[in-house]
Amino acid sequence: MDFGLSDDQKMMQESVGRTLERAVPLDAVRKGASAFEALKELGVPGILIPEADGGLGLTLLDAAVVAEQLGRHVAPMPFTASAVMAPLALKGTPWLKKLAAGEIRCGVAVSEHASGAREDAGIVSRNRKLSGRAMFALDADGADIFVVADKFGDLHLVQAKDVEITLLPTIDTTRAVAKLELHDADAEPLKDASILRIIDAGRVVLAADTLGAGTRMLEKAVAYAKERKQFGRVIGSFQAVKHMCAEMAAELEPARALVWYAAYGFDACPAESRRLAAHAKAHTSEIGPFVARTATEVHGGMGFTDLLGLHYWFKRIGFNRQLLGSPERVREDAARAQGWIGN
Amino acid sequence: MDFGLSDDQKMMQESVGRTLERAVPLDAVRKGASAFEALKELGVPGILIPEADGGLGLTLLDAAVVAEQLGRHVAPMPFTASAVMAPLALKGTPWLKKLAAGEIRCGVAVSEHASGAREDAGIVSRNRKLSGRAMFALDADGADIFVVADKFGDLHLVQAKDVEITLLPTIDTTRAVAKLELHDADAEPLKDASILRIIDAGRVVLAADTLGAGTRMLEKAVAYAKERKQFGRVIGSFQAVKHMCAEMAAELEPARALVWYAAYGFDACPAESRRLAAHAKAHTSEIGPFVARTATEVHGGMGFTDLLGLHYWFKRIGFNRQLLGSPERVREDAARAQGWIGN
Amino acid sequence: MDLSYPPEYETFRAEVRAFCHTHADRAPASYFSAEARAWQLLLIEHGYAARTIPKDYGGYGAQPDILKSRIIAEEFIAAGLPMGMANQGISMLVPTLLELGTEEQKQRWIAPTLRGEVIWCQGYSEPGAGSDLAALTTRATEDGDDFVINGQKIWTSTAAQADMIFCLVRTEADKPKHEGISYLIFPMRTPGIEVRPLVTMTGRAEFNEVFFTDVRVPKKDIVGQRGQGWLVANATLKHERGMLGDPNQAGTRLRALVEMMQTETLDGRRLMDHPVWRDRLLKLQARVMAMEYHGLRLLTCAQKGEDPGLARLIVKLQGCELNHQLAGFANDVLGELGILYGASAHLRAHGEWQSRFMFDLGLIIGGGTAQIQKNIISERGLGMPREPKAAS
Amino acid sequence: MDLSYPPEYETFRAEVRAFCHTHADRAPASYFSAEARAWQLLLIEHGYAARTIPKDYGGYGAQPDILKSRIIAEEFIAAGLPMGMANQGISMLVPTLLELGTEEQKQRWIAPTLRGEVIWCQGYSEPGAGSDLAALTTRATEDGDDFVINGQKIWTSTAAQADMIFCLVRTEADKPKHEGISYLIFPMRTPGIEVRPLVTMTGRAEFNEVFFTDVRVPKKDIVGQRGQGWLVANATLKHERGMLGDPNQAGTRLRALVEMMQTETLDGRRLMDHPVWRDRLLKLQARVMAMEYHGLRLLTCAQKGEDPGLARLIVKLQGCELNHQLAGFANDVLGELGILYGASAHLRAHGEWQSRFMFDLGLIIGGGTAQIQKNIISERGLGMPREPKAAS
Repeated sequence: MDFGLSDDQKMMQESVGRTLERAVPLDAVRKGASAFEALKELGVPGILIPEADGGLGLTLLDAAVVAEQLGRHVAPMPFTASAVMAPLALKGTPWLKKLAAGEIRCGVAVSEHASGAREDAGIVSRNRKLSGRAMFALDADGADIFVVADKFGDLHLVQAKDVEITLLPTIDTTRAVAKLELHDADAEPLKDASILRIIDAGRVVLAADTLGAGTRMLEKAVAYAKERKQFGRVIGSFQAVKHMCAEMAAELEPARALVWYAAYGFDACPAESRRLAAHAKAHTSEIGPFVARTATEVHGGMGFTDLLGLHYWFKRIGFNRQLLGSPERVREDAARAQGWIGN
Repeated sequence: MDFGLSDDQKMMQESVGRTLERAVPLDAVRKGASAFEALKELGVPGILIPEADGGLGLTLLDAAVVAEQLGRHVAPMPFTASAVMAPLALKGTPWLKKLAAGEIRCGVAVSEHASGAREDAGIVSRNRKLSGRAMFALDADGADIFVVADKFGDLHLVQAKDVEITLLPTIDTTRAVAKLELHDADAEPLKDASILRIIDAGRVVLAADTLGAGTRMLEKAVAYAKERKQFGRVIGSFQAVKHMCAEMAAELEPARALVWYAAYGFDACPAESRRLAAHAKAHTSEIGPFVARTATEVHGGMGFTDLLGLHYWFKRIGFNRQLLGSPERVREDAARAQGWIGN
Repeated sequence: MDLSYPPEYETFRAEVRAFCHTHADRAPASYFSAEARAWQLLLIEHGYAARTIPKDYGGYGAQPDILKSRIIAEEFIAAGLPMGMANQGISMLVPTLLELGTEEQKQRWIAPTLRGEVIWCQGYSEPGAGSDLAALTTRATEDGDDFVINGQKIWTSTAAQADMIFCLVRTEADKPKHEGISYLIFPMRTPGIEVRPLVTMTGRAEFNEVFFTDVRVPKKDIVGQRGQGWLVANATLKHERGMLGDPNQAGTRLRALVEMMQTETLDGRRLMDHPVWRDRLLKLQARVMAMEYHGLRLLTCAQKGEDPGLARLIVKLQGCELNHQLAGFANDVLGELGILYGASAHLRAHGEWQSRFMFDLGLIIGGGTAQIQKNIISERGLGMPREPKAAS
Repeated sequence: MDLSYPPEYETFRAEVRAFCHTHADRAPASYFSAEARAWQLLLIEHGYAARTIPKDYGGYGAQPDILKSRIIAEEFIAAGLPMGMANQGISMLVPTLLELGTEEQKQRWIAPTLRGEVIWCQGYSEPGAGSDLAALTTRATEDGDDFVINGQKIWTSTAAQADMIFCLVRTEADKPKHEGISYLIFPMRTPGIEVRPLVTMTGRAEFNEVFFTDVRVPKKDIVGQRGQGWLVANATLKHERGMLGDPNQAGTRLRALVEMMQTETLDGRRLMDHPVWRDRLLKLQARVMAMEYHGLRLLTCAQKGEDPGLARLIVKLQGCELNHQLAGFANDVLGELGILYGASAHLRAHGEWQSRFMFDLGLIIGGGTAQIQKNIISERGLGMPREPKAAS
């Protein structure tokens, strides 16, 4: 009985954190740097890929540990799709080796199933050809291949060269989403993959990202409040400011346990993982924006400027909230997973 | 263009307030005193009844002004049903004169239409006879007659003596609700009355009651905070306590305008009144409990005791929230009233 | 309660409406343009701008009449026409000069400001003086007939376009902080002024930083007495706080939101048909209505010359928060579409929901943070004690 | 992360389960009864109560093992059996005596307290000393070998049933407030003590006021040093704060709520099928899960002897709030049924939801208000500065 991170996980946490601090400090993030090469050296692209295929063969909890660090450092990096969802979808295919080696990157387009369909999106599969439009494909920029869901939720692999990719600019400049248009694109069916499992994994990882980003925002708020003076006192000595920070902490600490447990449960109790992942995603999506806003307010006007760059965290959290399902949508998945709704 | 109370309304507000202060101070409320006789002298039971029938012939805004005072003083008094809903239902009948004179009181049972049906309640009408069970009849204690809705929403008048009345004890000891059981009870159809209108009127009046109770709780909290010392300071000088009071005030002030407008609109723009009444009721039901809780917290442990009796206001607000429709239910009525839901 | 307008006001409304109809084609497309100035002149001439400013100073010279002002606003909004200019010069400097300026200052500045010929910016906040504005340290030292100014201001909107600045500086370093401040007005082209755009989280530079290095300003260009700048500025700040948290804006946003929820779909169902979202919309609608009627209540008070007290003090806090919530909710129901930002065929409402959601957070912080607002509400509105001074 | 129990613990679990199975019929129905004391003796004998208290003082004498304690709790709860007594004597006084009592005090009081033969109440709070407990004014003046106590305590639960009280009194009126306090223990039947029931908003007297008039207590019945009572009490308060905000309780409430929403109907539809309520239920479920797993995290820390710091400090605030919200939500979905209170055929869950909703508010206030909790979290958990001392 040991609830928490193992020593290995703590080491991973530290080395990923240190690497990101060095490779993508905020100034580099502003300039569009990527953490990919730096984290490739730590094996991060292959974190979930079996050792036999050249990966680290680790669990989703390890991936969540990495995601927390990515959120902490608002690190630009294809991860949720390319290092977490895709490897699960591509299990047993030769693509894993290349992904593990960091030779290729993979986007994932399952938005219509995770979030619901907008803009008449939907992919039709016929004779190993895909046609139609998929919205909000993750990790789309620089992807060599894509995992794409058709209308029935079956997964397929397509080559980026066969897809018309339009990047969709979002508030979060650190990660890319895109619209994919396919016209009889050659597709390889991924028969063994479960779309629900890969959505669950993606949700947990986005939850961990928000947790990391939120935790960092609280730390920044506390540090700023201890330094900034108004009315002859550091503002951190005002009860209003102290209570804002206390409320952020009170929300973040239990959320951490929920995210860790959901990540752990993904591998340890798969029957529970849909409900766990949904709750982790929805709950962090509720408290994350609360923390983002409150931390910004503690920073006063400076929090609102680009000078401090606090908004990179704010937007990262905003992005995580909406991708792979809004909180209301995701909670309905949790309800369905425990039989609370008739179909 | 004059948004606010008229001089007459302000006078009414004052005289009702003064009367209640004298007739039902908290000690009298604890002992189960009633404000009925005292307010009868001011004509309150006939406030909405035409002057021709011996009433004051006033508007719902006037009734809301009275209700605000009743809430302020947690006054035990049949009002919502007997003085507001019933007179609207009984328009044109000989009962109005007796109601106006305070000779009789009238309960109203429309819960199944305002709040939804629970406990298999529902009244069936056949050949001027009513049978079935109605839950949560308002102002039921001491009522001589009842206005009862059948399953189709048609209204009927029955004599209390023909009804099996079981009082239902609630958290709020200042007002009575009851279960009615009818077995082929003689009933007089009230053909000209609209159940929707009387529910709207009842909702506005409960909203005003909550507003009055909440305002009083804020005042009590501020007064207590200015007096109570801890850590060598009055607690009202702590920013946390100040902000709690500021938040209550910030919620109550606009709610006052909404309640007044809804009451005014009931007579001035009937086409809008369903939506207005629903919003006034639902909104005060959301902010009322926030104020009730926050004011209690400002009072610390004393707020939780029976010694101060603050809980009478807390419970009054809790009662108002649930009667004539929970906030969610009432909001759906507002949505329907503006065509936001297909049937 | 009587929400109808007396007949003479309905006549007035008809006039305004006719004006809008007749002159709609002269409405300017952009703010800093010759057309905008011509439009402003036209409005002043008809009494739809600078309405209560005396004729001597270039205004229309009408008696204050809140109802007429409201009717003008209602009709211009309904017609989709830009109202009279409401820049910081007109909204803040002009009332200040009228109250505390010398006759010479009034003669010189009010008319061209009203006509949009002179654009002003405000030099109040500093990096070290935000909520604690009186802690400002920009120094003005005497040198002959001039003050020489050194220091920095922040949050200066339109600094790049402005001809003039009204500015708080510390003229007496040895006095208690509220007593050593003076209010100066001077041209932005004075040597030694540098303006740097200040980009915010929206990605745009809605504000600027302004740096002063040995900026010389004649001593006569002070408004009010030397050392009385704090009082002069407070007279002005009152006007600013009134401007924020506009319930009309919330109503406009709500209507746009409702329309969007009736047209946008998710999985082929209108957003409006998702009960959880509909319920959130309804909660917001009640708040918008409450603020709107609250505005009518304040309007009545203003009209009667009554001080609404507490009721006025809560407007900035509640109004800004409500606007922020409306924008946030719009983004929420849009799902992934709600985080799009930047040119895209799929962007909704030109990205305005997102941009407002973020800018609103700035408004919640600026012009007195939510925390300062709560202090004000509790102290001035509820009569609660100020925090005791720290012993250290 | 490994949530399984090692094999030796599974063996232990089997033993506990077997015990529960075998002795279920001996479980007492009421708390203050001979059966309850017999049950407590049985539990101590098997190591399921007073587990880590040394044998010399009447305990079982086992090494502390958080996992085993948890297993005991899990199995007793699962079997629906009452656990070992957890009154204030056992939870607060016994640890205090073990840490700071004299050998004589330990010998005399611990064993009978553990056996439920001596019931204690706590005399800490006073009408004028709530959040600011150290401001207490109940005075103990010296008279020969005795202290003579005058004053009043409040929030004293079980005062009417208690044999003994552990009580904070001011023995040095001239010392700074934290330094003049002493911790005394004395019988409740001492002349001069009056107990008055304190009715709360629930309508029940869950607490009492206790009045002292010339109550004589021998000087030797002090725990710790004279004037050190504040430190003695703080050692004890730590134990109390741990007791509040129990995540097991939230889980139990959630399960009851889910069941209710699947069985109760409104207009013939299950409450669960009302999407707005279902969504609120799901939000609460996430919070309950988060607190439950948070509890596992704290358990692991305790087991490893690590200080969880911040993570521990938030438990009272979040736990009490969550319980309150669960009860409030239950009342909400019950509609009018949710405000019934008192004997009625239509009352749900014996009125427990309402009664908890109100009592929880007392818990949010008591044992350190939510505001005090936030001070603690920010100061001790986040290292933010204390408020400066007031100058006046």
